[in-house]
Amino acid sequence: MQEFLESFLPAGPLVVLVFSIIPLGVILVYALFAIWLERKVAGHIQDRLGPMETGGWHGWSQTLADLLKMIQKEDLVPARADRFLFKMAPFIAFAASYGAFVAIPLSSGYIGSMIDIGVLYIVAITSLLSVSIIMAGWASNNKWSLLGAMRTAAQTVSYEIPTVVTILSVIVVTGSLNLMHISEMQSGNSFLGFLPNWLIFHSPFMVIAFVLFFIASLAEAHRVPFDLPESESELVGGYQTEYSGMRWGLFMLTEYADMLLLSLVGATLFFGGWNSPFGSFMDGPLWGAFWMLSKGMVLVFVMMWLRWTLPRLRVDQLMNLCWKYLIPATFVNLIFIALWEMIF
Amino acid sequence: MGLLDKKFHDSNIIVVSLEKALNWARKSSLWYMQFGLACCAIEMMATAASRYDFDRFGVIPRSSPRQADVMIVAGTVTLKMAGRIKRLYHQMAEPRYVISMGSCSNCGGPYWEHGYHVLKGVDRVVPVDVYIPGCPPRPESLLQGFLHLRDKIMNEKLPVGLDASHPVVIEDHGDEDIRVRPASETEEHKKAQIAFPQQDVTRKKEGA
Amino acid sequence: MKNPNELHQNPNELHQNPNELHKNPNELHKNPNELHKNPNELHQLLSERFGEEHFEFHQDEKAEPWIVVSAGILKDVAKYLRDEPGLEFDTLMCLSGVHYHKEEQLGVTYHLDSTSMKHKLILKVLMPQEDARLPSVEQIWKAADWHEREAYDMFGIRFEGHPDHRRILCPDDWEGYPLRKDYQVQPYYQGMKVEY
Amino acid sequence: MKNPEITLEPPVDAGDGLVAQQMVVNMGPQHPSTHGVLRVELTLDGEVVVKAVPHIGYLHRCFEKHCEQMNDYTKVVPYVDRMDYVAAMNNELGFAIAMERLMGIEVNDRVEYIRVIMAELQRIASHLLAVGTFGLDIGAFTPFLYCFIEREKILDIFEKASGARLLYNYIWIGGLMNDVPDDFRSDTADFVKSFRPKITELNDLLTENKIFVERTANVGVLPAKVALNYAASGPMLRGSGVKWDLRRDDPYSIYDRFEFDIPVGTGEKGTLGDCWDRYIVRVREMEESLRIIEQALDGMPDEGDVQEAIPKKIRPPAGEIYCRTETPRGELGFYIISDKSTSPYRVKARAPSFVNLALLPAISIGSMVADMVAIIGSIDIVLGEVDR
Repeated sequence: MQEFLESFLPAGPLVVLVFSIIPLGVILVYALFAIWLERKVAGHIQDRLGPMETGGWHGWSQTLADLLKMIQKEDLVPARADRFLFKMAPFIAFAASYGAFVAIPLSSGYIGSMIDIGVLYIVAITSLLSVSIIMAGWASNNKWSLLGAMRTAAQTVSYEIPTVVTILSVIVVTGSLNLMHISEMQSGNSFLGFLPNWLIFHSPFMVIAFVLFFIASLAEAHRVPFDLPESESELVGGYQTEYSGMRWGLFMLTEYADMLLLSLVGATLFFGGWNSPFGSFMDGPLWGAFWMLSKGMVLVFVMMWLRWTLPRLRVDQLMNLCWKYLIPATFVNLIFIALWEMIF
Repeated sequence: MGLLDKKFHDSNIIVVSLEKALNWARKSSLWYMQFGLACCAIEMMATAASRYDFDRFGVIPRSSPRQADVMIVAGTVTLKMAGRIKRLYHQMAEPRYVISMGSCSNCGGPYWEHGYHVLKGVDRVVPVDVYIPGCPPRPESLLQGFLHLRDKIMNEKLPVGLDASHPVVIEDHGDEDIRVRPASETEEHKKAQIAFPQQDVTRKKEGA
Repeated sequence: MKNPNELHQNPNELHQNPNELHKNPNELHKNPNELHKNPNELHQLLSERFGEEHFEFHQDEKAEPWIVVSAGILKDVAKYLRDEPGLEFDTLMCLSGVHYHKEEQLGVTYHLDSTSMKHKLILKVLMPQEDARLPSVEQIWKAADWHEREAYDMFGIRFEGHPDHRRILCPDDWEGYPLRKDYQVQPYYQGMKVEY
Repeated sequence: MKNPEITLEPPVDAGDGLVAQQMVVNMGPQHPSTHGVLRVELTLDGEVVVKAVPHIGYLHRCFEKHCEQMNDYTKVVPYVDRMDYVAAMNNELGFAIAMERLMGIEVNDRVEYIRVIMAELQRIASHLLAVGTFGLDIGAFTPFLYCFIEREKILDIFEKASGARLLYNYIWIGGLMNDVPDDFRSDTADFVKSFRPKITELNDLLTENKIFVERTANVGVLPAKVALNYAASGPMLRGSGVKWDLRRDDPYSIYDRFEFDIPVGTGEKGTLGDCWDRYIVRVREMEESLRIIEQALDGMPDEGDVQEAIPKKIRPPAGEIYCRTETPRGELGFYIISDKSTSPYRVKARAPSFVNLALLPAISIGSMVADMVAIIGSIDIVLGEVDR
């Protein structure tokens, strides 16, 4: 991909710029689409229509209007807020999830950076998100924000463990931390012939691993039933309470980017990444991007579906679930996967 | 007032197009503050619910005033509540709009005469853009009120000048000395304003 | 406005003893039929116990009969009515202040009910308008807590011994007692015009 | 003496002698889950509620003053509507019955049957709203809208009869505003038929949902004797296992002609008297209301002038009455003092929400902020009635 860009772009720095901006474009377009989709999904689940008027066909430009409106909103900073932290927090939050996209192989021809410790890097950089949320909650000087931020800190730190352990159980199979390598490993068909050679079909324990991973990633992305940081009916808006205009929009963007990020990681680890489900049919760099994003969107859709169906857990139940059930389960599963690897 | 409002001193084709685009965005994404006071709040909920579906117009509830664009004053405003409403209004970010829903918040409604604890019209504490009559107004009326507000927003102008949301007072001092002053600077206006000591947000100088 | 912390009691004190107020729940479901008492019998029981001079029995054609109790012994009467086996008035349905303008009196009406015995009783306490005070029954029926605050808010009746005696519906800095017949509404509240 | 059944003590400090700084938070009057303009002043230790003080009066609309100032009793009825705006029909019924008892008016059977059907439909509508918003407080958005869809169907029936969607002024002293339309019977029967499966759907979606049960069971436990001492009523009292329903225990109108059960909480998911019990009482009451409506539809006479008993001038004899009826929220009592004039001397409304809300401090101590929301939702307050 980089060579391809270099062939027609004159300057080296420009190539790097364009190269690194591609995920941003993907995220922005995806966010516009995903927020619209979320409202449509919500609408149809709830026996109504969702956005219909804005822009004509099924309110397709609804999110565009929202974005344009948020840009022109007044930028409020509460009088007693810590101005610097308050203004910085949304950018750090977005930077955290944008930075993680660098290690995601969007297609066989594109990965931001071929780092060998890709998975580790993603896990590390997304932890920055909790820092920014605590910044936002603290700087707002609002008690509801602070409560939301404290909940987030506890939640993110706790759920990182099951996430990492499930990822580790994939690493046990692949032996590589590089997501590109992991994707390449899953090309072709498996020994059964008709199933693709994806890791989820590798062993029954991988299915369990995926379920655990998905639950943990729901919590990492702060989605229902784990949306305690911004639980509307309890904490008004959680850490986002005091944010208005585009700064709030950035938080929103981060939330959706996080959903996509975790879904893409899930797709790469368990569903073959950019590999086509039909073996070599519809294969190639462009098709790869299509498959990758489609797989991600399916998982994102499931997240939305859950959001409009389930109630929300309480903060102590959330912790119980994590420490008493998820973490032991992931460890046991890890052992079984390791045994499976040894035996077969 | 939004980021760009009143930043231009004359109008040209770019400003007009920008104005149109911005107004379109504003009117298409009116997020209302989830803030029910009384009976009308139930009708407001019904409007947001499946049969009437506010979301068709891009209208969704936000529970924090910071992210809301329009405050629906849905119900009777009591004197105990009036200060809070004013405060909530100040917490909203510009551009912000107020819809007074129902007779109670328009003028006191059935409580106008003997309601010793009822504020006779929310326009005594916050400026109101659209009044919706009814006790309580039907969801259709609320939707109609929103459509009126959309029309009103489409008429907003970016450049400095006369415009309905910023009324002016024309003072004739004789000898062709006619001065135009914003209504907000008149003594009557200042007297009518209620002093609230808490200043909640720091605004940019040009802003408020 | 006062500091909200000062306005309130320690939660421990507020909820001292709801337990001792009640009887064993098993007793609640006795056969109530033969135990049911009418207000006349109740009046006699009370007179025997506390002395006849404290009670005044009223029987109208239209209304249900009521007993006027002197304020001084109200609390003892209430405790007796609640705890005495066979009476067991376990709930206070309603507590209302009334302003008898002509008589220049303020009154409080207690509507008592017994869910186990299925009988009701109406008690009234009358006080002079200028110095309206009577003992609180909040410690006996917790339900009286907010009702008494409301009666204070609306009529200016003082309930002595109420743990949280302040206005409930009107703001703390409201002037006057709205439901008194001679109430004059204040022209302005915090700069807002009250009249239309 | 301490109460062994509810925790009235502040929770023990976390850790060994580690005293956390308590935080005072204001919940409301503008808060998505306070069901209006309730303000609760919470003292928190971390997320645990040490103390909760409700502040009310933000919707004090001077109902009692208005009653005294109106020059006609009939003019009071619209204000009664606006007291509990979610269950206006029940409120009208309560006031009408109180006045009829005071004046000794007998209404004919058709009026009684229509009133009962209206009141029970309204009970379903009100419980739907209560259950829906309770779900919303817990975080389930979709059941809330499903409840609204069903509620709209009831409102359609009301609208056909009275012309209004929310505040009807339909049940008058001595009769009804007008007769029901011709298709009232079939509309109501259709609704009853279509609504039964929806309750099952609601149960699948919410009642048996693991997360919902986790959030509501063992939360806000209200023991029966505390409930009685606080004079709690309605689902609040029945949720604690006390079989007390004024339709049965102090019958008014024609409720003694119908066969229906009084659902009470049994603590099947947790402790007796928790939020889930109060919730399930409402759900089961909807089914019982359907039974009453079915019986009433069968028994409703086709003939009868609904306005025949309405007096020309309402001038009750001097006297006073306390009359209580069962609204969806509990015991609604009207204490009316008449001085033989055309307007009441004093009306005190004993609003069920007002009394039930007084329990909030007692049952919320030791719970978490998230439970606070559940508890407020399970009390099912309507602020118009709390503040009047």
